[in-house]
Formats: sequence, structure tokens, C-alpha cells
Amino acid sequence: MKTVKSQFKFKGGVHPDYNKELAREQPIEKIPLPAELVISMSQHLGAPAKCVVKAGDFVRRGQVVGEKNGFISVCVRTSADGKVKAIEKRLGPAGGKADAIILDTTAKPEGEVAEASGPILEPLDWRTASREDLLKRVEEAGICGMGGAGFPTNVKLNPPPGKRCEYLILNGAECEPYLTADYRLMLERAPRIRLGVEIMRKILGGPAVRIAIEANKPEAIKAMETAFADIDGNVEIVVLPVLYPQGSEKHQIFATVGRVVPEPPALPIDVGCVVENVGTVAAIADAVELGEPLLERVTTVSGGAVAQPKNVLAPCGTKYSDLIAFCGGEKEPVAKLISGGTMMGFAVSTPEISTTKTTSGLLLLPNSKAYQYVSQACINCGRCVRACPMNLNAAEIAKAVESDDIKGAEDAHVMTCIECGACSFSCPAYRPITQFCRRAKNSIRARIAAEKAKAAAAAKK
Amino acid sequence: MILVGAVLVNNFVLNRFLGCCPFLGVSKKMDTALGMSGAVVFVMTIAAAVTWCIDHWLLTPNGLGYIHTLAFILVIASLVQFIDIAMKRFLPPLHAALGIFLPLITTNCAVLGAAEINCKQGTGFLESVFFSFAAAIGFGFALVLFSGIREKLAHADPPRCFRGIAIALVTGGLLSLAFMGFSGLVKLPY
Amino acid sequence: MKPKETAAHYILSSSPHTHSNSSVSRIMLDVLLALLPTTAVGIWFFGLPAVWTIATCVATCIVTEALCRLAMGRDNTIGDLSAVVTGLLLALNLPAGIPLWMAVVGSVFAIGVAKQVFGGIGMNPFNPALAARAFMLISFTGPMTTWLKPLWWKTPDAVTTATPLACMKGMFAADATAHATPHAAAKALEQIPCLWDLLIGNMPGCIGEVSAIALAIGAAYLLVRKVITWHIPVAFIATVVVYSLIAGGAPAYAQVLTGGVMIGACFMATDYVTSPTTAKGKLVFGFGCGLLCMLIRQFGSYPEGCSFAILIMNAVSPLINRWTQPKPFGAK
Amino acid sequence: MTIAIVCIAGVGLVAAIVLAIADKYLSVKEDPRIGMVTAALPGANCGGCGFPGCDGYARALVAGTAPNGACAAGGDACAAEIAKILGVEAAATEKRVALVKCCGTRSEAIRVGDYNGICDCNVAAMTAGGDKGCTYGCLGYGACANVCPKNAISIHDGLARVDKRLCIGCGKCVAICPKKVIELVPASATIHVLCNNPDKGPAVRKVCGVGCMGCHLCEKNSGGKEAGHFTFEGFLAKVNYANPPTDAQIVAKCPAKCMAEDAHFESGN
Repeated sequence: MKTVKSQFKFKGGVHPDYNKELAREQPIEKIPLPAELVISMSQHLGAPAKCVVKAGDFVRRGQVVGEKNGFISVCVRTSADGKVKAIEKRLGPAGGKADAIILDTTAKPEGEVAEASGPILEPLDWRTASREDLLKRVEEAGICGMGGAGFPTNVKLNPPPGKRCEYLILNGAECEPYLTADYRLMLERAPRIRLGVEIMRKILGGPAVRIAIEANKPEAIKAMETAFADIDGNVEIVVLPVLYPQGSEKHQIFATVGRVVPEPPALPIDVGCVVENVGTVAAIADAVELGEPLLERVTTVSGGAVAQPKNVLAPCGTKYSDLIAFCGGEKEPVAKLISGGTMMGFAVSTPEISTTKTTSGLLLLPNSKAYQYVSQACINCGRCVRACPMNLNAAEIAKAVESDDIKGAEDAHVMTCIECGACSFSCPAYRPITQFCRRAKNSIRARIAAEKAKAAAAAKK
Repeated sequence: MILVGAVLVNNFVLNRFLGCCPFLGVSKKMDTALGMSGAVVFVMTIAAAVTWCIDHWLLTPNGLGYIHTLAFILVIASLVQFIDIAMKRFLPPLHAALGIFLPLITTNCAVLGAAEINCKQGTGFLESVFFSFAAAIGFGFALVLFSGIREKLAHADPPRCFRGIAIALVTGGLLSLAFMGFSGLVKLPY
Repeated sequence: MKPKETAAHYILSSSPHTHSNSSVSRIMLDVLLALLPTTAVGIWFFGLPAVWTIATCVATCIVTEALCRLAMGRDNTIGDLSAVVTGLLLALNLPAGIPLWMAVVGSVFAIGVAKQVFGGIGMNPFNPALAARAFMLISFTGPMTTWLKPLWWKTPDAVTTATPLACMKGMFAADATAHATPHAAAKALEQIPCLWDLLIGNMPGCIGEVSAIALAIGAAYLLVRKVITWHIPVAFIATVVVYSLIAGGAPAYAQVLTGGVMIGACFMATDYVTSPTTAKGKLVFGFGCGLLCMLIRQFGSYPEGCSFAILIMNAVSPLINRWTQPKPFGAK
Repeated sequence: MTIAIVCIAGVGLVAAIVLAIADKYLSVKEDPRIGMVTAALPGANCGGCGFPGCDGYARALVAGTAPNGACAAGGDACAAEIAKILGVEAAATEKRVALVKCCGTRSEAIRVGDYNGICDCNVAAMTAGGDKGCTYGCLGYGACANVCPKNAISIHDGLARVDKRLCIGCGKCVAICPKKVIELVPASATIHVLCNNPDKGPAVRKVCGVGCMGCHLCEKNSGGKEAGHFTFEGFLAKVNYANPPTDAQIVAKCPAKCMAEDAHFESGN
């Protein structure tokens, strides 16, 4: 085990104000169980889970309420005891609608139902358990990537035949402004993370381990050094320079091991790497050793307008309004409510939306911090091109999309865009470049889907 | 010298203002501009060779210098037709891209202009062919430059009344202005 | 039956939700600040006429911009200061003694024809100030090449004079025949001001192009503020130096320090809108500017090729852009 | 003079022979029907069909990749002629036009946030599901108006409206709308339900003053369920366009005010 400095620097990147001091020193606090939870069936990337309970049912904490629905999908378990009030389509933070269970946690079970006791799943000893058992446990615990995208973890940990994982990279960069959830996790639950790493190493067939942490988190680096001090095998802590988007999967792989993931549809496993967020790793440790599925997560509640910024451990499905109330409410009027960080998070329209497995932060921005687009003409200054970590000509893409030339945007490799926001961040004309890219990607995806459907229909004929 | 002169200094489009129709018509996309340039280079070079032969061996000996314009039009028109057919057969994508503009070369004053200038200068065969070739390169150069600007202008947002060809003309004028800087670079006899 | 508005009413926008605080007007302000030294030196050497020319150009540009936007029914864009920059740059590229009405015509051309017709800031294919200068050079050749002698207001006997450039032009030819008539070359060399004068700007020329030191200070400021990158100025000047070393004629330092090379390389060619986006493209662009500038200086009929060279490269920059697209991270 | 005539004639003759030979040996065999179909089309090259010019559409027709009847300029007569050339029956279709099934104007439907970004429905819908309280309704950012080849759609008071006379029923707006609020309906139908929200009455009322609550009054007033003028999806009434209602009375009787008699905005009126 040793600590090394990152040898590779990717091109581009920006330096937003991190504003982490707001919540950095706040220990993780557990929120009292809210009276109502809204548990979405779509908390992960891929097909939403299939709801298997109905209104009026009484469910026990940890019970499967949504079944895995396809290969890229995970199951959903209820985060608390309670009675299903209704199943409705609810708006998620990203703007999509999905079935959600409205759970009344104050309801008492009818009749004589035995008190739930003991662990939800049978605890496993990872040393003796088989690789398949461990993988199955990750799957049935409903674990997905907790960094933001929510990719099903069991799929990631099970590389397709012919591909081998050489490096397991732990993402502790947390480069999003304001967010400190992963940081607190690394400080407070370092042994858990170590246990998770050992389990994952076993599942993946003993890859080398790289723990990537940005240089501005010396305490976290120290905590990791202590926790991993006596681990054997090829394990390194890689200290990354402070640069957004250091937490992006592709850039982290480059910064830690110097490998470049080719353009989509290539995945990190194609260059022998698996990247997991530290939160996910801790969740795996819990699922295996304690038999505790992924039912709650740490969410940073911060931003200038919240009274007491906190790192809250809250059950998945907690409404934003409950989180805000737990953090002392609003200090000043909120201009923008953001689910996630300021660079890639989603602005939401109402605090009635609830958290998911991927909600890493909830930011309440006052008017002074909520910048608005005014969108002047592009002056071709090239700042976005220099800032783009994917080395795209963002200005060109934005101009093409602005004049409805989606084909032109596609030719400029818009599909490679990771929507990190560095372009819009650095644009002196305040152009919503990232949004232009999103628009292009959206219509290209729609077109490809339409073409596929057409081809499928033709094949049927 | 002829090359530099014809490409930069006495550029057909930007200085002699010959061939403005395809200059404006085919310059919206760079790919078509490149194809068109190729076609013009090809047509102009061959046309120069053919017209030189006709002028020297058919018209001048018979004292028919006064009808050479007529004869040239005839020859160039058939030549373009021939290229049109050949291209459709051998290079269908290019043909599809050039579409309506290929027959336009038929009446392209640049082609005829080059032949006329050759005639007036009384230059030798090789020199004539080379001059036409150079002039066509110059035409193509201007066309490609212009198409680059127009592709950029496609994302611009000019006032409504200036959209389309109006703005292209303004741009062409400014480009011509810039090319004035080359004047005197090569002292050509014509 | 109208439903009540909910209490919370947030701003909904796509990420990112934070910004670097850079802005167009701040960039333009930086350019203006960077031009301050050279403006001051120009006014010192050329006196009141320089003040009037600058004031006229800037004022006309602002008014034209406002009127154009009004006529088009679009937002007023004076606030982004780009019109002020255009006006100042145009004025700095004019001889101090030019009749003011010509300065007005040039400014109207710059904003009206070269910029707003295309839709305003960011859309123009050619640098407005340079397009206007080229337009004026062709339309008003006489006044545009009549130079005030520096510090003429101190020694009022000889007011106008020739620029060193005109002398240097002869030197290309003189150099070729230097063996036959060594005196001609030596005589031409004598007419070039000494290095110190070239650096501080004690020579006839346009208001803003004379003082290399002042321009270098401005360029350094822009580089430090990261408004421009080093690529274009360095490629431009290096090409001029290499060319003059190879082709002979006037010494390389004189080629760089006279005429519009310094202001062109640092302020005109680096105009964002009309130059390529990528570093590679910028190098090609700078090289092209330098090469064309020297070609025109040596062979062309105008003594100065800098503005034409940049204008032509402006036209080429979409092509350069097309061929120097950045390669996406991970692309083959 | 004679020489001149002979010369020109000679040159012309040689050229003609060369061209004739070229035409014979180098010409490309094309499906003759392409030429015939092109001739049958109006030749306006308007692009309304979505193909590059009439020739492009003709090629697609002959290749079987395009539906007949997409040419609005040529109309039914043209379609019939093309059908004859291609040897297929012309689909006897009634003219269909786009209908925006929403009447929640800015004053009626609440907005839950201040949208700030690109003026396009699809990206607006990606931003917190859009700024409209009703997540089914028209956002009014004009994605449909942008794709309409006939400029038949315009935005009024935060709502897209279709000009029935200009609409050619190409369906591009239907495809692009993120809220799926646009439907192609028979041009002859005059009574429409202008709502797309299948939620329960109180939920609809919370976000829109003119949303359908699923009260079934329109059905009752038009002769009951047996008459079959309406179908219901959740708490949303839908006109059965196979058997549309004709009695304008029901429009006035709709308590939610979400029905309209000929809802198509006509430009100039």
C-alpha cells in the first residue's frame, strides 16, 4: 500500500468554486423516519423496476416492492415499514415520470403480524462465500452506482466473458461543488470501505486497486491510508489534482492508470477497469456482512439558503421537504432547488420530489448564487473548447444545434459528450452549451430508437 | 507565376467577376464546392485545349475569328454534356451532389472567358491550357474559401432582409476587398 | 376556477448551475485596457488630431451599433463594449491626420457592413476594423497614406512624411542588386529609424501601430488575463522574422517593428470571431498571416500587407477550423 | 460565309455524334417509373413531403420507402395518378390535421417554475419535466412549430395552435412533441376535447383551470355510452374520431371548459 501522485493529467477541465466548507465538518446525521416516503421504481439507470405491491398492502422494511425488470435493472426494496397508500406516477429529479409507492410509515400492521427482527438478508462470510453468491447478494441488495448515474453494480462487477478487470478504481474524487457526502463517508466509515474493496476484489478475481481522491481532501486520504495500511496486494491511493470533472469515470481512469476509454459504446471494462463510487463500496460491505440491502444513503444538504448544511443519512424515498426541515429549513428565499451538485445536478420544481439511491446532494441556492442564462451570441473565444475534458468543439456543436443542424452536431461527436457542464461554466456569453448538447443527444437517441423500431418492424414483416 | 497570378491576383471570381453564378449557387456546402471546383478545373482545362485547337486550326486559318464566341459556346456546351453523362455513369454520388449545377457550367462565363482571354492573348497551346487550369484553380480556391465562410454564416443570424443570397453577396464583396491586397503581386501582361 | 399558484417558484434550468463569471463585456474591457498604453503613446506622438480621430471612430461605432440594432429590432448590444473595441482598433489603424468624415465613413462601414449585416457580434466573417481599414485604403488611398511626422506639434516645419515601410519596400529590390550598387542599400537602411525609435514608436505611421513597447505591454496584459493565447502572435511574428531572414531586404527587427505587424499580431489577428478555435488552427492562422503579410510587402503594390493578410486569413479560418477540429478524448 | 456555316455545322455534327455515342454506351439504366412519377408530381420541389425535391420523393416512392399521398401540393389527383403508375391502390384517406390537445393557456394552467434555457420543448421537458404544473400539457416552447414544414403551427399565450388550412397532416409535430399532446384527427371533425391529462379531477384542478376531470357529462349529453362518441382513458375523455359527436351543445355544457368546437386556430383571424 502506498500513496502516489497522479501521473496523468487530462486536457481541459475547470475550477468551479467548491463551497465544500459549508458541510465538510458536519458529521453524518441520521434523519428521523419521515411520516411519508415516496419510493420510486426508477432509482437506477435502465428499465424501471416492476411494482409488485398494491395500495393497501403493508410492507416490511427491506421487503422487495419492485422487481428487477431486465438485464440493466435492479430491484427496489422499501426503506421502512408502512402501509402503501397509493401507487402513482411521480416526477423524478431528472424530469421523467415513474411509478412510485406512497408509503405511510405511521401505519401499524393490521392483525397479528410478528415484529420484524434480525437482518433482512442472511449475512455472508465473504472469505468463504463463493463469487457467485457474492454477486447474487449485490444484485438482491438492489445496489447501483451511488455516484450519480446509478448503473446496476452487479452488471459492472460481472464482466462479459473474454474481458478481465485489471484495475478496480475507487472513486473518492467528489469533484462536484458543495457535495461532501463521499468525503464524510471516507472519514467515518473507512473500515467499511476497506471491507467492500476486499469483497469486490474477490468478485472481480483479484485486480489491482486504485483509490482516487482529490488533493483537497487530505483528511480523507489519511483515513484511507490508515484503513488500508495492512492490506496486501497491489493497492495504491492516487492523489488527483483538484480539477473538475476529476470524478468522471473516463477521466478518473486516465488520471489513475493512464488508460483511455475509447468512444461510446466502449465501456471502462474494455480497458480492463471497473470504477465504483466509495458509497457503493460501503453498501456492498453492508449487504454482504450485515445482510443490509441498500435502503438509505448519505445526502449532502447544502447551498447558501439552507439554515444548517448537513450530511444526512436518509432512507431512499425521503421527500426533499423533509430533508430541508431536518436541516433547519430555509435561511433565505430559495431561487433554485438542485438535486445533485451544481455542475451536473438537476434543478427541480418542487420539494415534493423524493430522494433515490443516487441522490448525492440537495442544494438550496439563494438568488445571489442562481445564475441564469442570458445567452448572447457566441464570440468564438474557444474557452469551451479548452475547458471540454472530452476535447470536443463545444462551440461548434452549440451553433449547429442552435440552427437545428443535428447532423452537424453528430459529426462534431456530440454523442461523446459527458454533459459535465465545463463548457457552459466557462462561456463568457452565458450560452447554455451543455443544454444544446443534451438537446442534440436527445434527438439523436430518439432518431436511433425510431430507426431501430423501424428495422425491427421490417424484420417482422 | 501564371499560377499565382491567376489564382490570387487576377482571380476570376474576385477580380474579374466571372462565374459568379456557381460562385453563389454551389457554395452553400463545402463538399459540393469541392466537387464543383473539380468539375470546373476539368472542364476549363479541356475546354481550353479544344478551343485552342479549333481557334488555331479551324477558325483563324479560315479568317473566321469573328465567330469564335459562337463556336466556343457550341463546343463547351457539348463538352459539358459529355462530362455530365460520363459523371453520371462513373461518379454517381458526385453527380447527385452537383445536380443542377453541372449543366450550369455549360453557360459558365468563366469557362468561356478563359477561352476568350487565351484567344486574345494569342498564347501558345501549353500556355493557354495552363492558364485555364490556373484560372480554374483560382476559381475553385475562391469557391472553397467562400463555401467555408458560408458554412459558418449558416449559423449566423443576419437581419431577415439580408438572409440568403444578400448576405452571401456582401460576404463576396468583402472577400473581394481582401483579395485586393494581392494586387501588383504578379505583373501579368493581360 | 383558476388554480392557485404554488408558493415555491424556483428557477428551472439545465445544469451547470454555476458559472466562471467571465463575460463578454469583461473580455472587451480587458482589450480596451490593453490598448490604453498604445493609445496614450499615439496621442503623445501625433497630438490632437489623434484624439479627434479616436473619439470620432469610437463615437461613430457606438452610434452605428445602436442604430443598427434598433433598425433590426433586436436587443441593444452596446453594453458588451465590442463596438467600442472596434472603434478604437479602427482609429488606431488610421493615420492621425485623416479627415474626420472619412473616419466616420470607415466606422459606419465597420459596424454596419462588416458586422451588423451579419447579425452582430460573433457572426461576422471578417474583422470589422480591418475590413473598414481595407475599404478606406482602397477608397481614400491618398489620405490613408499621408502620415503625420511624430511630434510634429513640437517642430511644426515638416508635418507629413513617408513611413519607414515605403523605404523598406525598396530594400527588397535593393538587396538583390546590392553588389552592383552598394550605396543604394546603405542609403535605404539609413532611412529606417534607429531601434530605440522603432521600439518606442518615434516614427510616422498609424496612431496605434507605432509603439512596439506599448503594444507589447498590452499583449502581455491580455496573455496574463488569459484573454488571448500566445499561438497567433508568436506564429505571426516568427513567420515574419524567418521570412525576412530568408528573403533579405530590411533587417528582421525592422520588419516586425514597423507597419501593423505588432498591433496586427497581438490585437487584430487574435480577434476571436474571425480566427480559428483550436491551438493548432491558431498556429496555422498566424503562419498564414505572417507569410501573406511579407509576400505583399515584398511583391504587392501596397507598402503594407498586414491588414490584407489578416483579412484573407479571416476568410481562410473556416477552412482551417474545419481541418483542425479537436480529436475527442478516446477517439481513434 | 459558306465556310463559316460549314465549320460551325461540322463542329456541331462531331459534338452531336460524340454525345450520341456517349449516351448510348455510358448512360445509366434507371427505373423508367421514376421519370413517370416525377412527371406526375407537381415539380414545385417544395420539400413538404420531407424528401429533397420531387425527384427524391419519386425515387423513394418507386423504392417503396415512402407512402403515397405525402405530396400535399399535388393532392389526391396526384396520388391517384402515382398509384396508377406504381400499380397500387391509392389509400383512400381522409385529410387529417394535427390537433393540440391542450387549452391550458398561461392564465389557466399554472407554471411551477421559471424555465430558463433553450426555447425548445424537448429540452424544457428534460429540465424537471417542464415548468408547467400539468405534466401532460403543451409546454409552448414551439418544438412542433419548428419542425412544421408548412409553418402551420404558431404559439399563442403559451400554447401551440395549428392552422387547419395550412396543415398537411405530415405528423412531424406528433413525433417531436415530448408530451405527446398532438394527435392527427380527421379534418372534418369539429368537436374536440382539449386536454391530455388522465389524472383524477382534483389533481387536474390543482394545476389547470380548464383540465378534463373525467365527469362523463360530454358522453351523457351526446347520447350516452351506447352512442360511442367518447372513450375514456383514466379520467380523461377522448373523442372517438371514428364516430365523432356533432352536437355543438355538449361543448357549452362541459363543466371543465376543456372542450371546443373547431379548436383549430386559423391564421389571420
